[in-house]
Amino acid sequence: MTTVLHVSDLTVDFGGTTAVDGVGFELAAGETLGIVGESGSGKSTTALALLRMLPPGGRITAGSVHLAGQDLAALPEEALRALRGRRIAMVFQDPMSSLNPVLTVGRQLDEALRAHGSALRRAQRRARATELLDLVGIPDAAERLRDHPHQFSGGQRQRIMIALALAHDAEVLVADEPTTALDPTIQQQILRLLTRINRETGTALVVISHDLGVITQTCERLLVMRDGRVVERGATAEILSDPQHPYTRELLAAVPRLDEPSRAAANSTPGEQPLLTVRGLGKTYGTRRRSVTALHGVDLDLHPGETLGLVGESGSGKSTLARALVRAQAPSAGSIRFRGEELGRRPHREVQLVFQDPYSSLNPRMTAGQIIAEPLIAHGLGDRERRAARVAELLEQVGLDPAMAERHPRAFSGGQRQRIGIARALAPEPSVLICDEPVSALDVSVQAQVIELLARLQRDLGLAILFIAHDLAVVRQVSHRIAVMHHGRIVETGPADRVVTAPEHPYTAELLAAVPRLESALAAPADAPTTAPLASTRSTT
Amino acid sequence: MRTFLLKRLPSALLVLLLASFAVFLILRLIPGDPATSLAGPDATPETVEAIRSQLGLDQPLFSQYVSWLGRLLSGDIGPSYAIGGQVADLIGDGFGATAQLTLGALLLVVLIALPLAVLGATTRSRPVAAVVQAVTTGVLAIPPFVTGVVLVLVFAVSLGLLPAGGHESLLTEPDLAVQYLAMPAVCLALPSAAVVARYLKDGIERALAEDYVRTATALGVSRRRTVWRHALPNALPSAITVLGLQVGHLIAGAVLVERIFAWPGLGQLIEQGVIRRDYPVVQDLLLLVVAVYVAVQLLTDLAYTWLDPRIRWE
Amino acid sequence: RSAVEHSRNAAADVDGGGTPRKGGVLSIASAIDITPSLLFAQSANVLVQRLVFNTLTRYDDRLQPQPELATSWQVAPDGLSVTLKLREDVLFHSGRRFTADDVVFAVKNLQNPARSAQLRSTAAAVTDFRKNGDFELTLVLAHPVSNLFDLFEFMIIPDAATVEDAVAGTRLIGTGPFTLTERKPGSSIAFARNERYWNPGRPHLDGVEIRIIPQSESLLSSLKTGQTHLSYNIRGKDAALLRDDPRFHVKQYDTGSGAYYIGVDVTAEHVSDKRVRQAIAWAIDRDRLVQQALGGYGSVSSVPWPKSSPAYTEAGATHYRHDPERARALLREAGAENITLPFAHAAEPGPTAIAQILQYDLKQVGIETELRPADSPTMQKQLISQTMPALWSLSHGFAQLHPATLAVSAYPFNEAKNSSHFSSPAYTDVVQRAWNRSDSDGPEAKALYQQITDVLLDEEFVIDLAIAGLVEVTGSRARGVTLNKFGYLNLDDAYLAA
Amino acid sequence: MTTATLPLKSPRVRGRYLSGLLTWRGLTGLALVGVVALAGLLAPLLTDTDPNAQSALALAGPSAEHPFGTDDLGRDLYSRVLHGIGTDLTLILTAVPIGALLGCSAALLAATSRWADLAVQRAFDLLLAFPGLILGLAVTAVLGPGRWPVVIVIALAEIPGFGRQLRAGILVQREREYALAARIGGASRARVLLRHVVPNAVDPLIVQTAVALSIGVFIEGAMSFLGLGVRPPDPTLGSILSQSVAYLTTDPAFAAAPLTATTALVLGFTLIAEALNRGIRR
Ligand SMILES: Nc1ncnc2c1ncn2[C@@H]1O[C@H](COP(=O)(O)OP(=O)(O)OP(=O)(O)O)[C@@H](O)[C@H]1O
Ligand SMILES: Nc1ncnc2c1ncn2[C@@H]1O[C@H](COP(=O)(O)OP(=O)(O)OP(=O)(O)O)[C@@H](O)[C@H]1O
Ligand SMILES: [Mg+2]
Ligand SMILES: [Mg+2]
Repeated sequence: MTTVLHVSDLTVDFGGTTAVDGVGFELAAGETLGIVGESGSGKSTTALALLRMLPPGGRITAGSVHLAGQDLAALPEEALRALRGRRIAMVFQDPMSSLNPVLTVGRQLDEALRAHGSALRRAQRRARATELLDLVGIPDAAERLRDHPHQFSGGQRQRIMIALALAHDAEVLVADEPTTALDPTIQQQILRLLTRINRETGTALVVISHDLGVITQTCERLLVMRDGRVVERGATAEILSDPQHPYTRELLAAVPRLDEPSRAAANSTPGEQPLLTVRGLGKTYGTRRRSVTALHGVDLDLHPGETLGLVGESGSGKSTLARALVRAQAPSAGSIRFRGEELGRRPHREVQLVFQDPYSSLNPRMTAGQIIAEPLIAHGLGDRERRAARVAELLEQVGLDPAMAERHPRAFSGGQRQRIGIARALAPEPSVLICDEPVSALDVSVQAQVIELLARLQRDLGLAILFIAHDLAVVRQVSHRIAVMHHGRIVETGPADRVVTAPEHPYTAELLAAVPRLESALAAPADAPTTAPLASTRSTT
Repeated sequence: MRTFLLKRLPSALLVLLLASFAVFLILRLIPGDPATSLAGPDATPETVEAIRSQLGLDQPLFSQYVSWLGRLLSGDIGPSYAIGGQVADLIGDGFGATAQLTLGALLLVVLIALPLAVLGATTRSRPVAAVVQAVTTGVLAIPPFVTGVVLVLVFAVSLGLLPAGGHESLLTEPDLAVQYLAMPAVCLALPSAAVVARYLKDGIERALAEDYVRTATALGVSRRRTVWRHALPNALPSAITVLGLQVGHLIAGAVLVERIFAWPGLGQLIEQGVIRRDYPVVQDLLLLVVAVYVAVQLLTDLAYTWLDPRIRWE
Repeated sequence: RSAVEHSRNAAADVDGGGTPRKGGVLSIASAIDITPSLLFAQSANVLVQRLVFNTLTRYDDRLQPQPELATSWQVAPDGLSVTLKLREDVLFHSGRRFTADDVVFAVKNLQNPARSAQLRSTAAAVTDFRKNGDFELTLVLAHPVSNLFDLFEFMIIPDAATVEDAVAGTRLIGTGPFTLTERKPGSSIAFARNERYWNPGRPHLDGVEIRIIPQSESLLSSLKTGQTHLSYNIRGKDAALLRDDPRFHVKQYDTGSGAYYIGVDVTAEHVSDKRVRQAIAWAIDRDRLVQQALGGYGSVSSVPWPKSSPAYTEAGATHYRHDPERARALLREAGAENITLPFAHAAEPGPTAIAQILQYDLKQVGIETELRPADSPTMQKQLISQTMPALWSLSHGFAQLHPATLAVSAYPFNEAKNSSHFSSPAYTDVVQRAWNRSDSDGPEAKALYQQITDVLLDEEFVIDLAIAGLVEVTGSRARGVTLNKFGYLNLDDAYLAA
Repeated sequence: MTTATLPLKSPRVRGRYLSGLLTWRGLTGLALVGVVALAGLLAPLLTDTDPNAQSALALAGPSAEHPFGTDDLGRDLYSRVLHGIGTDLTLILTAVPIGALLGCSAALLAATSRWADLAVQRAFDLLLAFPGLILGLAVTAVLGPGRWPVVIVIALAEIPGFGRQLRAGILVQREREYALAARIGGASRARVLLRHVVPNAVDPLIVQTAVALSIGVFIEGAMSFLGLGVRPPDPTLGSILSQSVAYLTTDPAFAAAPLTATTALVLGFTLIAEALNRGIRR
C-alpha cells in the first residue's frame, strides 16, 4: 500500500497557546483513520491544519503534511489551491454556516465541480451535481438543486456538505463530525456511503467524531487526542478492547450503551398526577400558501419526578414541541395544561427550557452570574444580596465554582456553558425542565457529567424532565419512559426499556437498528454491502 | 411580488400624503412670498397685495392645501407663478435631464465602488490598501462644489476635452450627451461611490471571514472566484440598501451639481422655485422627488428579497 | 463628434475680416433667468427686452433721445403734452402692422399695477391719448414730466393680443430684431433673426442664445472655453483678470449696474439720530469695499448717481470719505457709543462679503452689528413690507437717468413710502418739483438735483457706498454689442468676427 | 452558532475596541483627528490674530506673518482655519449625538410593535426623501441663521442612518436564542429589548458614528456654500472653502488649508471607524 498522506510533528499555535502539539500519522490509500478525543483537544484544528485552512490567529509552527510527496505546510497558496478539493477534501464540523446562504445548492455544487478546470459542460456538471445529491440521499435531487441552503433541514445540509467534498473523488477525505445533526437512520446511511466510497474509489478517510460508535463502524485505525497530543494510537478494535491510556479507558467507560437498562427508576419515582398534559397540539409554520406542518396533534403527559425521553427523526418536530411547551411559540391547535390549568400566552415560571445550543442562548454581553440572575429579577425574587446568594447556590448545584460568576460565556467550555444554561433554567425553581438535545455537541465524558447533574436534580427536587436527544443509548439510560416522534406525530410511547427492547412501531425498530454499536464493530466490521440506493424514508419540505 | 406590492403600496401612499402636507407647510414656513417675487424689486405693497389675492394666497391655508391636492388629483396642475410655463412641462423637461444625470451617476457609483471595494477588501499589499483608503476618504472630504469647479478648470478650460457645462439629450444625441454628462455625473457620483464602496468593502470583508468562504477555499475555488462569486453576493443585499439611500443623496446633490454645470434639471428648477417662491413648482416637484424616493425604496426592498433568498422564506 | 466643438458651434462659420458679417449665433452667458412676469419692469435680467421688442426712442451717449419706433417728437411748450410720429414700416412678429394703438396700449399696460413697472408713476402721468391717423399721436400729461424720455427708453412696445402669454413666459411677440424660438426655463432662451425687421440689413446675426449659468465660476469657464461670447455677469475680480487677456474685451458702462447702499430704518433705536447715520457713512472704507468686494470694478460714491446721471458731481460722490475719527466723534456727540445693531443682507457670496466688510468697518468705530443673512425673496418681502431691521445692505438701480426717476420709481428713495420709514416735506417738495417739469437738464433742473443730493447726503436714510460697475465681457469675436440706459441688450449691429 | 473553536480567553468587548485602535490604522486615525482637533481646540493659544480682523492685504500668499496667507477680505487664514476647525467640531459634536439619540430612540420605538415599526420606517423615508437644500432652507428660515440650523440639519440627516442601523441590529439580535431565553426566563418585552437585545446591537453604531462625523463636516460645507451656514463672519471650514472656490485658479493656496484640515478629519474618522470595525470582528 502506498502512503498518500504523511503527517509528522504537526504543531499549531493560537497566539501563544498550542492547540495541536506534535501530531503525526500516516495514511495509505484506501485506509480509514478515526480521531476521537475530548472537546477542545485539537481535533478540528488538526483537520484544518492539514489543508492549511486555520482561522486567523492560528499558525503552523512546526511539522509537515506530505500529500503525495508535496509538503502542504510549505506549498505556495496557488499550488495548494490546485490540491484542495481535488486531492484532499474536507467536510466541516458546522454544516449550518458552511454553506453559502445566498447561492443555490446547485450553484455551490457547480462551483465545486468547475473549481479545477474540469472539462465538463454545463449540462454534464448539472447531471453530476444531481448524482452527488442523490448519493447522499437527498430525495428529489434534480429538483432540489434550485433550492437555497435554508430550505433544507439541518441533517440535509450536513449531507450537502458531504456531497461537495465528494465532487472530485479526492485521495484523502477529512470528515469533521459528519453526523452530529443526524438521527440514527440517516447517520447510518451516511456512514455506509463513506465506507462505500472508501472501498470503491480507494479514498483514504479521516473521520473525526466524539461518537465512538461512529468511529467503530467506519475506521480501522484510531487516534485518541487529548490537550493537542495524540495519547494513544492503533487498530480500532484493539484500542477499544484493550485501552492503554487512562484517558481512553475513561472515555470508553463513559460511553452509554444501548443495551444497558434504564437507570431512571433507580433514581426517582414519578408521581401519580400528570404535571403537564398536552392534547392535540398542532403547529404549522409559514404562510397559507407555503406551509410546513411540524406538529400533528401531539398528546403527551409528564409526571412529577419523571424523565420522558423524546427521540425521533431530525425535523420531526421535537424542538417545535419544546418551544410550544415553554410558550416561546404559540401553537396552532391543541391545549397545554399545567397542573390542570391552561397555560397562558406568556412563559410560565415553572416550565423552563434548556436550549439545544448552549452558547447561542447565553447573552455574550453578560456574565454568567448576571445570566443566571435574570429570571430572578424578572420574577421579582429576592433583593440584590439574596439573588447573589442564590446564584452562588445554583452554580454550586450544577457543579461550577461560584467564583466563575464573573466570567463571560465565551470563557467557558461547551460542557460548562451547558451547565450555565441549566442553572438559569433552574433559577426560578421550575417543576418542569425541558432539555432540547442537551448533549449532542458534547464528548462522552462531558456528556456523562451533564447527565449525572440532571439525575441528581431530579432526585433532590423531584423535577419532571422532558429529555430530547438523538442518541438512543443516552435516552434509554436517563428516561423512565420514551416517546418516539415521526413526521410531527408521537408514534409510540412506553417504558424506556420496553421501547428499546421491544419496539412496537416499525419506525422505532428502524431507528434502533440503525444505532451504531461499539460491540458490533468489534465482532464484524460494518460491511453489509448496501449498494442499494441510499433512499431516505423521509421527505422534507 | 404582488402581495409585496399590495402590502407596501398603502403605506407608500400614506407617506406621499404626509409628504404633501409637510411640503406644503414647509414652503409656507419659509419667509418671503411668491407675490413679492412676482412684483419685483421696486413694487409697492399695494401691488403685492393685488398679486397675492390674484394667486389665491389670501385664502386660508387649509383651503389652499385642499385645492392644491384637488388639482393634483385632477391631473391638471396648472401654471407656475414666477418661472413661466406649465408646471407639468417644467417638471417634465427637468425630470428627463435629472434622470439622465442621476442614473448616469448611479451607474458610475456602481462602476467605481465595486472594484474599489473588492480591491480594498482583498488586497494584501499595504500601499494598495492605503491608496484605496485615500481615494474613498479623499473623495468624501472634498465637497462637490470644489470637485466640480476643479473638474471644469482641468478638463474644460485647460485641456479643452469636455464642454464646461450644458446638456444634450441621450435619446437624440447620444454621443454628445455622454460628453456633456461626463463631468457632472462624476462630480455627483464620487461622494456616494465612496460611501457605497465603504459599506461594500466592509460586507465583503465580513463575508470573507465566514465559514462558507472557507468551504469554497477548501473546494479549491480560485481566490478571484471566491471573492466575486461567493463573498460578493453576500455583501450585495446590504450594499443595495445603502445604494437605495444614496439615490436620495444623489437627488439632493443634483441641486449643487446642476448649478455648477448649468444642467437644466430638477435641481435647478427646485432652486429657482425656492428662490422665487414659486409654490406650485416647488410643491409638485418635492412631492415628485418623495414619490421617486419611495419608489426607489420599494425597488431596493424588492432587490433585497431577490438577492437574499432567506428573506423570501420569512 | 466632440461636444466641445458642438458647444462652440453656436457661432457658425463666418468669413474673416473686421467688417460686419452676416450669420452666426451669438451665445450669451447669464447668471439669472428671466422672470416673465417682470417683462415690463426693471429686473435682474433685462437682456431679452430689446431683442424681441423696440422702444419709442433711444438715448445716445449724451442722454439725447434718438429715433427708434418714433421718428420724431414734439413736447408742447407748457410741457403738458407730447406728440409722436411713428415709423410706418414696422411689423410685429405675428405679421401685424405696428400703429399708434400699440403705443396707447403700451402706456396703459405700464399703468397696470400688476406689471410692476418702476416707471408706472411716469406712465400714470399720461392722462389721455389723441390719435392723428395710424402713425401719429399725442400723449396728454397731467403735469410736466421731466423724465418722459426715460419712459420712452424704458417702455417696450408689446403686442396687445399676446401680452398675457408674454408675462406667462410662453410667447413673446414684438417688433424687435429677433423672435423667440424656444425657452427652457432655468436653462436657455433661443432667438432667431426677424427676417422682416424694419431696420434694413439688420440684424447681422442668425440668432441669439442666452444660456443660464448660475454658478459664477462656471459662467467664467463657459466664456473661457468659447462656449459663450458675451456676459454681463462676470464678477469684478474676474473681469480684472480678463482685461489683460487678448481673447477678451472688457468694457465698462457709465450707467453702472446699480449702487450698493446701507439702508437705515430711521425709526429704529440709535439710528433715528441722523448723526449716527452720518457716522456710519464716515465709518466705511469705500475704497477697500470696491477693491475687495467688487474687484476694482466700481466707483466709490456717497450719492446714488453714476457718472451718466445729470445729477452727478464729483463733490457729491466723494462727500463721505473713510474717516473713523469723525465717525467716532459724531457717535460721541449723539451719545451712541458701543451700540449694537441688527444688519440684514442677502445670503449670496457677494453680498455676504460686502456685509462682512461693512460689519468690520462699523466695529472699528464702536458699532457692533449682528449679521442676518436671508435669501433674496425674504429680503425683498421685508423691504416691501417695510419690516427691515435697523440696518441692511442691498443695491438699488434707477439712478442712471433722470434723478426724478430715482425718487419716484426706486423704492428705497420713494418720497411717499419707503423701507426706511423716512419722509420729510422738504424731500417730497424738491422731488416733486424736479419731476413736474418738462426740461431735465437746464440750470434750474440741475439746481434742484443738487438740492436732492443735499437732502440725501444730510439725512443719509440710504447710505450710498459704491456704484457697481456694469462690466461687459466679450470674446474677441463678438462685436457691436450695446446696452441701452436700462441695460436692455441691443444686438441690432452686433456680429461675430471670424 | 458554533460552540467549538471558540477562543477561551478572548479579550473583553472594551479590550477589542482598544486592540482595534492600537493598529496602524487606528493610531494614524487617532493621530490625524487628534492633531486637527487639538489645533482647533487650542486655536486661541496658537494664534493671537483675530480671525475676523480685516485688512487691505487681501489674497496674500503664505508669509511669516500669515502662515496660510489671507482671504479675499484680508483676514488671516491661519487664524480662520484654526478657529474654523473649532466651530466645525463643536457643530458636529453637538449634532451627531443628537441625531444618534433621536435615531436610536426611533429604532427602539419601532421595536415595540409592527405598526410603530411601519410608522418609523416611513418617517425615515420621508426624512431621507427631502433634498437637503429644502430642509436647510426651512430650518434656517424658521430659526434664523446661525449654528442651530446647521446642528439641526446635520442631526436630521443622521437620524435615519442611526435608526436604520440600530433597527437592523435589533431585528437580527431579537431572533437570537439568548433573547428567547430571556423571555422564557420571564423578562418583560422592555427588559428583553433594553437589557439583552440593544447591548448586542450597538456595535455597528460606533462605526456609524465615525461615518456620521465625516458626513457632518460634509453637510456643514454644503450649507455654507448655499449661504445657509453659520452666521458670518464666524469662520467654519465649509465657509472658508466655499469662499475659496472663486479663487481656485488665481489663488489655490486659499483653498489648501481648509481642504487639508477637512481631509485629515474625514480620513481620521474613517481610519478610526475601520480600526474599531476590525477590532470588533476579530
Ligand atoms: N480561533 C481560535 N483562536 C484561539 N484558540 C482557538 C481557536 N480555535 C480553536 N482554538 C483552541 O484550540 C483548541 C483546539 O480546538 P479544536 O476546535 O481543534 O477542538 P476539537 O477537538 O475540534 O473540539 P470539539 O470536539 O469541541 O470540536 C481549543 O483549546 C481551542 O480553545
Ligand atoms: N421557523 C420555521 N419556519 C418554517 N419551518 C420550520 C421552522 N422551524 C422548523 N421548521 C420545520 O418544522 C419541522 C420541525 O422542526 P423542528 O426544529 O421541530 O425539528 P426537530 O425535531 O427539532 O429536528 P432536529 O432533530 O434536527 O433538531 C421541520 O421540518 C422544519 O423544517
Ligand atoms: Mg471540532
Ligand atoms: Mg431540534
